[in-house]
Amino acid sequence: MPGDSRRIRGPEESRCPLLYALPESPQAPEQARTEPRPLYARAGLLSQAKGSAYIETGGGGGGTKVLSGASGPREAERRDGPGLRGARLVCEFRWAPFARLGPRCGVGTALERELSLALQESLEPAVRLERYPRAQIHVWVLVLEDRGSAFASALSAASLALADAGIEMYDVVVGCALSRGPGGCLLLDPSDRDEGRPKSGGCLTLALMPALNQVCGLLCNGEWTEESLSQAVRLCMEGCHRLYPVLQQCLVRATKRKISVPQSGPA
Amino acid sequence: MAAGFKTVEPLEYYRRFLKENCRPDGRELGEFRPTTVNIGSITTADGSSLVKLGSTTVLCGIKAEFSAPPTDAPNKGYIVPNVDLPSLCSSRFRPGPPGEEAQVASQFIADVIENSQIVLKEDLCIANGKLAWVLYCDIICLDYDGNILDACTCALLGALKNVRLPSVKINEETGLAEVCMKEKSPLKIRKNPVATSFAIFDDTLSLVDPTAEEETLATGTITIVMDEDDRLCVLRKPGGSAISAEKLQTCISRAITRHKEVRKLLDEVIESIQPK
Amino acid sequence: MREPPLSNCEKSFLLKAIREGKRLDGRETYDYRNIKISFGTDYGCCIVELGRTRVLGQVSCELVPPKVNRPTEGIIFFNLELSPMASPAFELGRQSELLIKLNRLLERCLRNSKCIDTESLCVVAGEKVWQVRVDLHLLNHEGNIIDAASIAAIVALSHFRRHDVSIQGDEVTVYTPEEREPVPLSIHHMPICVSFAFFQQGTYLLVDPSDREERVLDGMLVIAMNKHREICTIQSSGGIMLLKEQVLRCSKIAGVKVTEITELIQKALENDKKIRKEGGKCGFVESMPQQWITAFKVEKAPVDVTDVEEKAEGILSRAEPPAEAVSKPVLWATGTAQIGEGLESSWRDMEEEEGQVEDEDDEGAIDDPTLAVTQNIEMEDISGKEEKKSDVDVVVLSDSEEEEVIILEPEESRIHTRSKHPADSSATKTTAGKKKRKKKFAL
Amino acid sequence: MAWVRLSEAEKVYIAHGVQEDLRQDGRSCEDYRCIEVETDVVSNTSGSARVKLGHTDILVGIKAEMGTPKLERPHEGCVEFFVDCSANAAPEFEGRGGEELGTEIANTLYRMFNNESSLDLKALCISQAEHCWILYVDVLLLECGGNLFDAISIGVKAALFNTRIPKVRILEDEEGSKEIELSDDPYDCIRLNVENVPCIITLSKIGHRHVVDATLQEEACTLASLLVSVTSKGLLTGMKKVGKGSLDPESIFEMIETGKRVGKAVHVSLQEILNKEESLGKQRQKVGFLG
Amino acid sequence: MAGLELLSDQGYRLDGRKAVELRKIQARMGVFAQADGSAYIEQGNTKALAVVYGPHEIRGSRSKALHDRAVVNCQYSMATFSTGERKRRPHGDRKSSEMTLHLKQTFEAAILTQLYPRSQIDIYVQILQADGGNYCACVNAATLAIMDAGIPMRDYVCACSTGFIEDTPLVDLCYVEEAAGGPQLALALLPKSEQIALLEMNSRLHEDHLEKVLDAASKACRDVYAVLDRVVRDHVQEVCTLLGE
Repeated sequence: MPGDSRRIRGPEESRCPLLYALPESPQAPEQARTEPRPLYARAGLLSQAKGSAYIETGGGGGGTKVLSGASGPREAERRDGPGLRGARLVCEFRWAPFARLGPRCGVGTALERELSLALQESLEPAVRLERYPRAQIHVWVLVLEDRGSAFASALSAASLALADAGIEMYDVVVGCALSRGPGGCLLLDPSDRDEGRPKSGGCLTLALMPALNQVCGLLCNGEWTEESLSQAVRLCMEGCHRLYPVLQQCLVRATKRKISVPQSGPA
Repeated sequence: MAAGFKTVEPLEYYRRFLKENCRPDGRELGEFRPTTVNIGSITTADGSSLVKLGSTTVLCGIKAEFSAPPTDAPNKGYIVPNVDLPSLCSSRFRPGPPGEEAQVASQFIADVIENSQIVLKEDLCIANGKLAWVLYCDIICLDYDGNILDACTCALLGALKNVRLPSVKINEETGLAEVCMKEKSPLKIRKNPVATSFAIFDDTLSLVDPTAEEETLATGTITIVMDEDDRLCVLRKPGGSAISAEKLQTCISRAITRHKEVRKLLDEVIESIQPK
Repeated sequence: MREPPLSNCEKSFLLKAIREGKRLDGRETYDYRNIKISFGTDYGCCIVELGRTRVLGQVSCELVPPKVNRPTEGIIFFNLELSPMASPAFELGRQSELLIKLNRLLERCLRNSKCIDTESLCVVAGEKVWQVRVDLHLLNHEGNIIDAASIAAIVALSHFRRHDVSIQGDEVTVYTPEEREPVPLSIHHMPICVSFAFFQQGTYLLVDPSDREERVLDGMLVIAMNKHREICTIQSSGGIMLLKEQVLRCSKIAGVKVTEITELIQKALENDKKIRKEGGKCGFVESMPQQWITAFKVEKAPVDVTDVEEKAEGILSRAEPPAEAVSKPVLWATGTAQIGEGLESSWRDMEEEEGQVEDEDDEGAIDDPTLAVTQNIEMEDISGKEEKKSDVDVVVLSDSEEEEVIILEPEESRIHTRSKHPADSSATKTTAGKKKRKKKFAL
Repeated sequence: MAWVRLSEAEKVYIAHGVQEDLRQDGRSCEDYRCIEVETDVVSNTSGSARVKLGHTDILVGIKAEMGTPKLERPHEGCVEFFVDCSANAAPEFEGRGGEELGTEIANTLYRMFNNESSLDLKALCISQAEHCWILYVDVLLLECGGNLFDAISIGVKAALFNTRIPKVRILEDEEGSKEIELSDDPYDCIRLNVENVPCIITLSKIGHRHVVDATLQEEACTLASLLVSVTSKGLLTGMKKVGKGSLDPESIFEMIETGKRVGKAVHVSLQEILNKEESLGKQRQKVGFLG
Repeated sequence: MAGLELLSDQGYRLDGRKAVELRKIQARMGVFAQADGSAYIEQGNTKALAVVYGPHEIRGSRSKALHDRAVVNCQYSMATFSTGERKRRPHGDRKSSEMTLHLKQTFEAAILTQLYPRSQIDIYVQILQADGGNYCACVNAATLAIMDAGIPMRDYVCACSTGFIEDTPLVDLCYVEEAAGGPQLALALLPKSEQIALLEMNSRLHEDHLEKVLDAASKACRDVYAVLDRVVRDHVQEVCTLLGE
C-alpha cells in the first residue's frame, strides 16, 4: 500500500498517444541489407567514470545512441559466492525513460534485467577476470535513444568502456544485430522500425571477439529454420568484423588523447 | 608535486588559488564554465535537450502521455519531473532506487516548475475532466562534475521549449481520443527560469558554478532561480555557513546576468532548429 | 543499535522478585499500569499511555475502488511503526519479526473480529468505498506494545469521524465538515488485547509485562476480548509449553481486565465529546501537565523590526547592479550552441572533433591497408567529402554550420583525400545527411 | 542444491569421459536421463504437470484468469510466466535468494514463446479490447539436479496440454450491456493447441564436445552452454548463450543441428506419454508425491 | 454465516463429514534425495511439502549463532497456483511472514535444540494446494520431515484446526468452512504430555465455549498423531526392508 516516495509520482495510469494515432501511410517495403549502418564511436568522454564510451548508429531522423561507463576494479562487496578467484563483473543495461517511441519505459523491467545478464555473460569471456581476484568491475550502459539494435551497440560500447578503463581484456567485444522480415529476407543492423514490424520473423543479436573468432554472446527470438539461423549467425559475424576496425580506431584515438601526445600519426 | 599537495591538503590547495582570485581550472570566481546546449537531438522523445556545464552533462527528455485529470482539478494536466543520478555519472551514486541527492534534485525541479509557472497546468488539459497531457520530464545526469541543479533547470527549460504535442480531437461518437501525429504544436512557455548556484568558501568567498570538487570542499551552497522579470522563483540555501545580506544581493545580481546569458543562448538554439 | 543485554545478576533479581510475587514498580501480579487516554484536536487522533509506553493513533480515510472480490466492502488498513524514537533498539524501515507479529495481531484482533462494519463504508458498490487507514506510532517503549496499540487503535477508530457523502445518480459528493457534520464509523464492539507473560516454564504468570519483564519471560499469551466476553484473538508465542488450564485461567482474567479498560475508554470518549460540545479546549497540549514545561516561563526575546526596510534599502542601493554586458553565444551547429570558452574538459574536445564521422563501410576502411593511420583519417576524409559534396552536389540538407566545426588539417589532408577518393564517391550521398545529424547531437 | 563445487581432478575426469562419449552415469553425449511426467496433479488449477528429470523436480501450475487485453494487442489474450525457486530446492533460495534465477528462467521462457506460432493467443481473447484470458504459467522448482531449462520447458508444455479453460459466452441484453457467462460443465472447455509449443534443449560445452541434459556435476565443468528452443516440427524459436565462456562459430552450428535433432525426439516421446495418459482418462491412478 | 449451512440438522458437514471427523490424511516421508529430510502430506485437498536441511553450520553472518542451542530457521511459502485466486507472491507478505514466525516458534519449542549448539536447522514448507488448515498441514508435514532428517524432538507436534458452529465444535476445517468467518482455532499439541506448543484463535468466540473447543481440538490432534505415527512406522519398516535388515 505505501507508494514510492522517492520519486515524484504522476497519475496512476497514463497511456501513450501513439495508441490513438490515426493510421499512417504504409511503411516502405523492407529490403535485405547486409551492411551495418554507419557507426560513430568515441571512448573516454566521461570525466567521472574510469572508462567510458559513446556509440551512435543509424541515419536520418535520429539514430541509436548508447552511453556506457565502467569503473573498477575495486574491492568486492560480496565476499561469498564463486567470485573469489576472479573479479565479479556487474553489468547494468537500461533505457532512458524516453529512449523509445511508444510508451515511456519503466525502470527495472524484466527485459532490462535479462539484457543486463546477457551483457554480463557476453563480456565475461573477453575480460581477464582472473587478473583481479576478490574485485568487482562495474559496467553501466544507458540507451539514450533506441532506433534499433540498441543491445548490439550496448555490447560494443560496454567493451569499449572496459578497454578505456584499462581493464585487461583478450579482445574487444563487437555486437551486431540482425532481423528477419516475414518475407525471409535478412536485415543486418535493423532500425527500430524493422524490429517493431508486426510478424517480423525474428531477431538475433550476436557478440563476437573478432581477433579470436569466438562468439561470446548470442540472443535470439522468433521463428527460424536451421538454415536461416545459421545464415543469420554468419551474417552477424561478418557484420562484427566490419565494425571491428572502427572500434579499434576509436580506442587508439582515446588513448592518444589520454597521453596527450600532440597529433602525430604513427606513420 | 602540486598533485601531491592537492591530495594531502585539498582545502589549503584551493585557498592558495582563491587568494589569487582564481580557481585551479583557470576560471575567475564569478565565471561560469562553458555552457553548451543542444536541443532536439533525441527524436524518440517529444522534447529533449542536452546541457553541458564544463564536464557536467545533463540530458532531459520529455514524453507526453494521456491520463485522466486529477479529481480535485479537472482542468489541469500533470508535469512529472524526475532527476536520475545513475551510477554511470559518478561513483558516488549507488544503483537502485533514487538516492537522497536525486530526490532532493527532483524536488527542487518540481519546486522550480511550481513556483515559476513555467508551463501552466491548465494548458495541458485536453478535455475538461476527461483527458489531459502528462509531461514526464526525465532528467538524467550523464556526467557529474558539480552544479547539477543549474544544468538540470537549464535542460528542463530547453526540453520544454522543444516539446511538440500532436493535435488531439475527441471523437464525438466513441468518446475516444484521436491523435494526429502530423499536426504538432509547441507548448506555451510562460516563464524562463534560470538557476545560478554558488559555493561558499570559508564563510565569505562565493564561487559561481562550482565543480564537484568545489562542492565537497565548500562550507555551503546557494542556488538562486530567476525569471525574465527579475523575480526570484526559488532561493535554496541548505544550511552551511551563513551569508550576509550584501553578499546575497551580489549573488542575485550575478544570477540576473546569468539569466540573460542563458536566455540568449537558448533562444539562439531554438531559433536554429526552427523549421524554415 | 542493539539493545544492551540484561546482566545475569539483573535477570536473576527480576526472576526472584517474580517468584516472590513482587514487581519492580510495585504492582500486583494481575495489575495493569496506569492507562491514560488523550485526544488530539482532530477527530481520530489519540495518544494512549500505558505506564510510560506511549502509542499515537491516527485514523485517516480516502475514497478508493474496492477490492475485486469484495465489491461492497470498505477497506481497513492497519500499520504500526516502531521508530527509533521509542527505543534505540528499533531500526527504521526494516520489517522486523516483532513488527510483523504485532501488525498481524492488530489486523486479526480488529479486522478479523469484524469490529467495524465494513459494508457501511461502501459508497458505490464496485466503484467507490472508503479506505480507512489506522496509523499507529510507538512513541516510547516500556513494554507491552500490543496492549497499548490495540487500545490506541480502537480508541482512534471510535473517535474518528469521516466526511459525509451523498450519491445522486453517478455523482458522488463529498461534504466538507463545514457543510455537513462528519459521521462516526459504526463500531460493533471493542476488542482489546491483554498480554500475559509466563516465567520459568509457565510456573509464574504476570499481566501487562514491562520491558524488563519482557526480557526475562519465557513465553507470552495474548488474548483479545471485548466486554461481552467474546474472545477475538488468542495467540501464544515464545517457546513455552502451555497447558489447557493455564489458557482457561488467562481468559478469565482477560475478561475482567477488558471490562475495566472498556469502561475507561468510554469515559474518555464521552469526556472528550462533552468538552468539544461545550467548545472547550482540546488537543494534546491541554493534556500535558503544565509544570513540566519550563519553556513557557521564558520571556519573549525582543526582536527589533523597525528599521528592517531601511536596512534592506541600504543593502540594495549599495549592491552592484547586474552586469549589462552579456556574452554572446556561439552557435556550433543546428541545435547546439555554447557560451563561455577556454577551459578544457573531457567532454569539450568532443565538440571540436565531432565532425569526425567514421563510416567505415563508406570508406571501405576494412580493406584499407593504412588502417594504422588512425587519428587523422576521419578529419581528412571529411574534408575530402566536403569537397566531394560541393562537386557532386547531392542532397544538401543544411551545410551552413558544418564548416564551423570541422577542423581541417591542411598538410596531411591532401594525401588522404586522394587515397580515399575512389571509395568515397559512391557514398557521398549518405554522408552528407549523416554528418548533419551527428552535429545535432553534440556528444 | 543449486550448484556443486568440484575439484580440478573431478572436472578433468568428467571432461575426459565426455570426450570418450561416456558420461558418469553411463549415458552418451546425446542421451537424456529418464523423464517422468505426470499431468493434472494440482486439482485447483486449469492445468498442471509435474516433471522429474533425474534429481530435478518441477511442478507447473497454470491458472486461467479473466482480464483485459493489453492496449497494443486488443485481439489477444496473454501468457505470464513466473518461476519460483523455492527454498525447498536449495537453502540459498530462501527469502529473495531465488528471485534472480527465477526471473532469469522466466525471461528465457518469455523469449522462447515470443513468436506468432507457439501459442494461439487470439484464441484466448473473449471480446475485443474488453475481456480475455490471462494464462498464468507458474513454475515451482522443488529440487535442482541440473538442466533446469529443459525440465521446465517440458513441464510447461505438459501443463499447457493439460490446461482446460471453461467456455465463455457473451450475453448481450437490449441495452447493449454485456454479461459474461461461464460454462459450468467441466467438459465444455477450450483446450490449447500445443503442437508448436517449443521445448528448450540445453547444450553444454564440455571440453571440445557438447552434451545434452547435463547433471549438476557436468554443469560445474561447463563454461558455456547454448539454449535452443525447438518445436516439434524442428523450427527454432529462440536461442541464447549462457555461462561465462565463449563458443567458436563452428560448434554453434553443430549445436544448433544437435539441438534440433534431439529436440524433435524429445517432442515425440513427450507427446506419446501425454496421449497415453490422456487415453487412460479417469482410470489413471494419480500418484503425485505419494508414489 | 449466511447462505451456507455448514452443519446439517443430521449433524453432517458440507463434505459429508461428522463434526469431529478429520479429512483423509495421506503422507509420505523421504520425497527428495538432496535434502536431509523431507515429507509430503495431503489432508483432504490441502497439500503441503516440507523439507529440512541441517543441522549444519550457521549460514550467513555468524553473529546469529546461539552458544547453547541450534537456530531454527523456517520459511513458509505458498505456490502461486495453490489458492483459488492466483497469489502474486509465494512468500514475503504479512500473512506468510506471520506463518513463518509461528512455525519457528512451534518447532523451537519441540526440537531438542540444545543438542546442537552453534548450528542451524532449516525447515522450509511449501503449500502446493490450499484448502483450509494450511498451518496445521505444514506443522504435520514439518514434523515428519524433521523425523526423516533424524533430528530429535520432545514428541510429535500435531496440529489441527477447529471451528465452532451452532454450539458444536467442528474439527479440521476446509476452506469453505474457514471462509465462512466463524471462530477458528489452530492448535499445535505435543500429544503425550498434552502440552500446547502454539495456540491461535481468530474471530469471535464466547469465553464460555473456549474449553469445549480446546477439548475438541486436542482430541483431533491426538487423532492426527495416530495417523502420523502409522506413517512413520511404515516408512521405517520400508527403509529397513530396503536395507535388508
